[in-house]
Amino acid sequence: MSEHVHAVHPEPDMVQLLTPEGQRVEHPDYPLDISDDEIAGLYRDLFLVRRIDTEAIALQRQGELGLWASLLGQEATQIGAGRAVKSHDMVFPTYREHGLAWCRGVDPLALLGLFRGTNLGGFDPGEHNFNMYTIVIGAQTLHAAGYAMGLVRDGVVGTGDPDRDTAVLAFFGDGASSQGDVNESFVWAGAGNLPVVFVCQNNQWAISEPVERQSRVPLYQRASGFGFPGIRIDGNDVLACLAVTRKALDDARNALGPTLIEAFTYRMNPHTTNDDPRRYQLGSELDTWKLKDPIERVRAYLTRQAQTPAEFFDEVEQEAKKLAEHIRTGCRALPDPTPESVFDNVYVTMPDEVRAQREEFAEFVEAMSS
Amino acid sequence: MSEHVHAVHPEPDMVQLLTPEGQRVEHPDYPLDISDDEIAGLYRDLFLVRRIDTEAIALQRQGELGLWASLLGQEATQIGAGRAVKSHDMVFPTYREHGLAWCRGVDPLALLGLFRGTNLGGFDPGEHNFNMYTIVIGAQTLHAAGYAMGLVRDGVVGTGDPDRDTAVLAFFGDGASSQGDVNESFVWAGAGNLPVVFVCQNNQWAISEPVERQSRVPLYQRASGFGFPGIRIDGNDVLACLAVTRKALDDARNALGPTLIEAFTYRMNPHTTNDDPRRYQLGSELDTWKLKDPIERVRAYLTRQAQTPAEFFDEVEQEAKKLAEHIRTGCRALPDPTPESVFDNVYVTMPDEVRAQREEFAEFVEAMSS
Amino acid sequence: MTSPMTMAKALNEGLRKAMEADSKVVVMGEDVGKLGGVFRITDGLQKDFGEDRVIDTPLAEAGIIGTAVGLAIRGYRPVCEIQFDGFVFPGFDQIVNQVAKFHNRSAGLVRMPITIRIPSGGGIGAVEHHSESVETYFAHTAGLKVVACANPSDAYWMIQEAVADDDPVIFIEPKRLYHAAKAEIAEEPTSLYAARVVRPGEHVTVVGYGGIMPMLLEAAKVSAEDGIELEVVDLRSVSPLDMPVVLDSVQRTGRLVVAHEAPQSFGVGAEIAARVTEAAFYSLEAPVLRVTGYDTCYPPSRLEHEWLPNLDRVLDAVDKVMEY
Amino acid sequence: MTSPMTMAKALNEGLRKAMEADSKVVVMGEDVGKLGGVFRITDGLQKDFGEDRVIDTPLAEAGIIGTAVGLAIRGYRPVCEIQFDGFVFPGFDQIVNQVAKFHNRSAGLVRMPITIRIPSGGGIGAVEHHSESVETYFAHTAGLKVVACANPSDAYWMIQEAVADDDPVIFIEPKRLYHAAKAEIAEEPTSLYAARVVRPGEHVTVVGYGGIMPMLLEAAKVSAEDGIELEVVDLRSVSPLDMPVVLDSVQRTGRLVVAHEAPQSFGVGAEIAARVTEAAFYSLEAPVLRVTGYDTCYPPSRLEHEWLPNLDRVLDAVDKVMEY
Ligand SMILES: Cc1ncc(C[n+]2csc(CCOP(=O)(O)OP(=O)(O)O)c2C)c(N)n1
Ligand SMILES: Cc1ncc(C[n+]2csc(CCOP(=O)(O)OP(=O)(O)O)c2C)c(N)n1
Ligand SMILES: [Mg+2]
Ligand SMILES: [Mg+2]
Repeated sequence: MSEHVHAVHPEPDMVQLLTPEGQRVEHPDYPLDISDDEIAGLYRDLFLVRRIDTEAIALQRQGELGLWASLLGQEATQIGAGRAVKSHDMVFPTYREHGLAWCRGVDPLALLGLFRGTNLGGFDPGEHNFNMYTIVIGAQTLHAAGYAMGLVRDGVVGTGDPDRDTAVLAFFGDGASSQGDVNESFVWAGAGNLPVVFVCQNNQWAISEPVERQSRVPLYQRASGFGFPGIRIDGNDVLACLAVTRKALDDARNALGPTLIEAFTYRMNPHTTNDDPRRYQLGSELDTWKLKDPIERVRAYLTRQAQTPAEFFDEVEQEAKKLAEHIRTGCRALPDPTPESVFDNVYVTMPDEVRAQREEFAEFVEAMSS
Repeated sequence: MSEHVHAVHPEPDMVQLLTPEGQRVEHPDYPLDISDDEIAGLYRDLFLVRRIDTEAIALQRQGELGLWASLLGQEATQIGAGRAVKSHDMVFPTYREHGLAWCRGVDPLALLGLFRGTNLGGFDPGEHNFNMYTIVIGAQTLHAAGYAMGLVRDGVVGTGDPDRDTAVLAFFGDGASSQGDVNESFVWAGAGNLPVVFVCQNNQWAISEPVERQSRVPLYQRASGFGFPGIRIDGNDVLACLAVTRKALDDARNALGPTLIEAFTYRMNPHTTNDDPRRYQLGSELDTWKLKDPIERVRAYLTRQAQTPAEFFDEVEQEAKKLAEHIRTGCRALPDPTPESVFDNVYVTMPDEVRAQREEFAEFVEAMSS
Repeated sequence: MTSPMTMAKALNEGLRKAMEADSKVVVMGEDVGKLGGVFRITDGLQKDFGEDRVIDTPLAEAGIIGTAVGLAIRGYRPVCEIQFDGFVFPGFDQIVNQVAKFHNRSAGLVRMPITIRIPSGGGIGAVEHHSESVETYFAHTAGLKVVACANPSDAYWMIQEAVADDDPVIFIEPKRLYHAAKAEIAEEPTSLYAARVVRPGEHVTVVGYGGIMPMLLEAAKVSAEDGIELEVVDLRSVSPLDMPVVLDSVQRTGRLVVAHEAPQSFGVGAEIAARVTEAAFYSLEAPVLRVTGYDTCYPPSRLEHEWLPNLDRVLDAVDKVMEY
Repeated sequence: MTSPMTMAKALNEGLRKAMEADSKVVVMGEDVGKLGGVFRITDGLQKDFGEDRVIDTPLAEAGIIGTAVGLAIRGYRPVCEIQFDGFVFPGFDQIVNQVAKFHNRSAGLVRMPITIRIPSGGGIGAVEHHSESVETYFAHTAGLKVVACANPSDAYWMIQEAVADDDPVIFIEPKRLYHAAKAEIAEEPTSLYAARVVRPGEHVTVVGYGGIMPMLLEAAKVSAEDGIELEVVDLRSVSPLDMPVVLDSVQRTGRLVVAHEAPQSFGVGAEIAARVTEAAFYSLEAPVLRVTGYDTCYPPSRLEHEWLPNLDRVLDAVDKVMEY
């Protein structure tokens, strides 16, 4: 049986503001007024989160992590969206949004515990307005809709006060688009005119299944039947993602309702470090997508158009080295959870029967360790 | 708080072939070549199923049925679709499709057991190619998609042989459109190009909730985002429903994929005999819809345009009387299930532990009855 | 509370009190607004608290629970109504994988003070899926608490305590008692997770909860006429279980019968039997017997009264444990 | 079968045999095609049987189960793969309300010969939702059968028997044994619903199933060194339970320890304890003790080996029942 070849290809209606060659292009609906310094800032984000990813993969290989879900190739979507949300907006990621986490100020180390098996989360969602990673495909989209219902009830939508008005950003994948939960979240968002922006990172694959298994039409079109706009962007174009997400978030904050953004991108690494794409993926497809790399095009723009000095890139490289070092040493230093902690936080108020089991358990751990 | 007034109203794009006044109108995409005799046949169906409904309601009032879900006002959708399917097609109803059941040759009495509490089904789905009534909202749409997958695998789709090619007809309600199951069935049907025709009976209400709680755009539009056509018909126009469903079923049989038909109609009775619509429904809305009665318009056509003789209507009335009598007497004669039957058919092969319980149970029933 | 009221009314009043007590409490579900729910438990609440706090949701249980999770993250205290027991299952994933686990996943940083009301059990002559007993599924799920009210006074107080609880609570409402006998509302609540001896007796302990409690008390009356005194315990909380109360009783009677509507196998009765046998091995004169629904699908309503645990079966079990 | 093989390979071979035996058997799930499933259990099947019989489905468990129901109505025999235990819940409604009840609803006219394969349990260092033990939910559901294989030979035969069964079967695959020790495949199958004494012993009966069986056998070895002979029973079928085998053993030993990974409360151990105590009240020298997962969420993987039932806890329980 021949390898799968994707039928769906970037369409003319796909919003692009920066070509793979690094040319700025204008889009009538999405004018983006951005300085070269800001673009350099985005480059830094992209570069650093890729380094985070690289380090995590290395740590997994060395046995320091049990698993890692790589974002390679999807940096632009995450940084573009991550820089479009305001700090008081709320963000609901899947398990692959390390770039979003970075933009929300979450220390990369705080992401590793989940993959190392030392905890199930690792950071305070409230502190960063960044929800826990959600592993059950699609579940977080309903949480996002519910959170948006809360915003409406709190009166922080459509007041006209930019510091007050708040929106929700919810990420999910192309495979997730098939889940009942995701479609129900569209029902709630549409019928309730909720201030939520859905970003579907269409990286063309749900593990081994090409996006065509989920839909024979582009995923952004899913939204219209639920009563809100859908739009496809070049997911490897950080500027397009920034501009379009910003606009969608503004609409949401202004009580104009939800938007679905399909970020057309590609998963350049295996699904996770456990996966073996050779069983289902064409190497040649990777080659074509390499030419659309989300970082290269920004670098090309900065060097060619913005005359960004070489020092800048060196500085970022230095910063990346430091960050990598921080992750390498920090990961190994991550504290193992204490056995008894298994019983903590199952309930806010621990029932006696659970407390009794906790004590029995403690004795065993005692005995085993002694 | 004021009573709810529906915002959504019949749209220009709603297919109508017979006006409320009984005027035949043409639709470019849905030419319907039908004789006056055939239309008279449809009148007979409509008239008889309404009588079945009336009798069932009466039986519920008299305590012979525990509950009844009335189809009043929705006869045209069910008869139109029911006469469009071929006997070898498979039909998946909800719990309100007594008109569909009639078209599938199911004795009305076989429907009563479920509502009387003497059984959970009452007829052989295989014999009539008519699935059991499904009470869990939306669940049957996935069954329909799966059955359609079976048809494809059986090679009875798109062969060009009309006696061989088979399609599936799946009914659901406006409220059901919000369920994950229904949207997942759209995913399967679209991505798999399955031979299934979905009919959403939009009777404007999900118990007390107006359709606007489920969607702010017309429901037929839901289909396009899943990659197949959606169309709205005048659900009180039996000819429109016949023509459009026939066309959609032909497409399905010819491997052209699924269609969603939104039948725009109105629930003229309470949700069930337990319901009290005065709490949420405007009486005036009922009055407007009375003018669009699905039976009156056919009668008007037959009398005014087709010069159908009065005898015909008398005959149908006589037939209805007989049918009513059949239902009244038959219902009371429905056998009560034997207690032990509770244990039958839980499994094909009854486990010993269940058999043991069955014997213990039998003893008690013995004791209690003696 | 002065005048006696039905359980339906008591729940309605309790919800009203809960909403008055905390502006973050929102009631959500299918038809809970103008209709007041198919059982009228939320009757009048939308009128008085508005559409923002009494929410008619789209028709999807996963959506109801999933959006409740989001509301909880935002600091709300959602009370979800599942229209009938059998329809909780489309929301099962959100309950088991999110509601139950979120607080633990977040190391205690995010709370899920969600109450999920489930009109439960049989006896009302309903059609399929409208008479299920689903409590065991939730009791077996760490992170959830499961309670069942059995009289108007408990209904009034327990719903308020459940809503005020910072842990998620599955609130089982025995629908066949909604409009059964009216009763006075106690001045003070009993702790939500405490079992209660509703009738003292020296010979046999009979434990149950929810819709069958009146029948168990009836059994105690009948049995007393034969000189056998049943000590009837209303568990009130299925998870956690208030074992001290049950064990104290069994230590005195030496005999235990557990009753519930849910199918017998892998049900609540099994857990109680296992715990009691372990904790009171030498006090038991007889094995713990179970009087429950059978291991079948819920029957067509014409047969439900034979199928459901009834007086005869309870008395028979009592005789059996007495014979040991 | 000649050469020894792993459980993963045995399941793959068993599925192949089942597909060869009946052309109506279709395998469906996420990534079961080219990838052969994340555990490679369906490796090579799509290549050999084609995309019509080995179906990569859209990513939705309700859809996988719901379409399997439709295929069954059409006369097919679907084998659904749930990618990991924790992801069965989105499909829970279709399993409990449709797969389990359809045959009964139709008065026996429509069968649901559906096998739902669930790679289950912990011990593989996975992230959340990938180590759950979900069997009890299904065992408590009338209409379903629940089995668990614990060695390659059973895996090979049981999957074939499950697929051939006209009732729906929840097929629990202990993923931590997929690539554990290879073993010979028996010439003949053992009945799918029969428990098996895997090691005879006179002092204490130890009952378990699935992923912990090797540990229980290990415990028996260690315990034998102290002169305490454990009779180890592999249930194989969780529902129905093969009580005659368990009772026969307990009648001889008088002592019983039940072990499983699933949380203790309202788990399989409770049901076995309740039944054994009722049926063998006078033969029991000690209460039935349970060694199980705790009533908590599944822990982060760094703690799973402390959390899971282990040798020490089994031996401790054995000591306890011996002390009575
Ligand atoms: C409900 C559920 N089913 C199955 C899985 C197993 N699983 C993990 S990731 C994945 C594929 C997800 O694909 P997609 O939504 O495109 O996201 P991506 O991994 O490509 O970012 C699957 C099937 C899961 N986590 N949750
Ligand atoms: C999963 C599920 N949730 C809730 C219910 C209770 N219920 C029965 S009918 C109904 C409304 C259905 O509305 P719609 O889909 O429009 O169908 P209609 O009754 O109007 O024909 C509800 C909520 C159910 N049967 N199943
Ligand atoms: Mg993807
Ligand atoms: Mg409706």
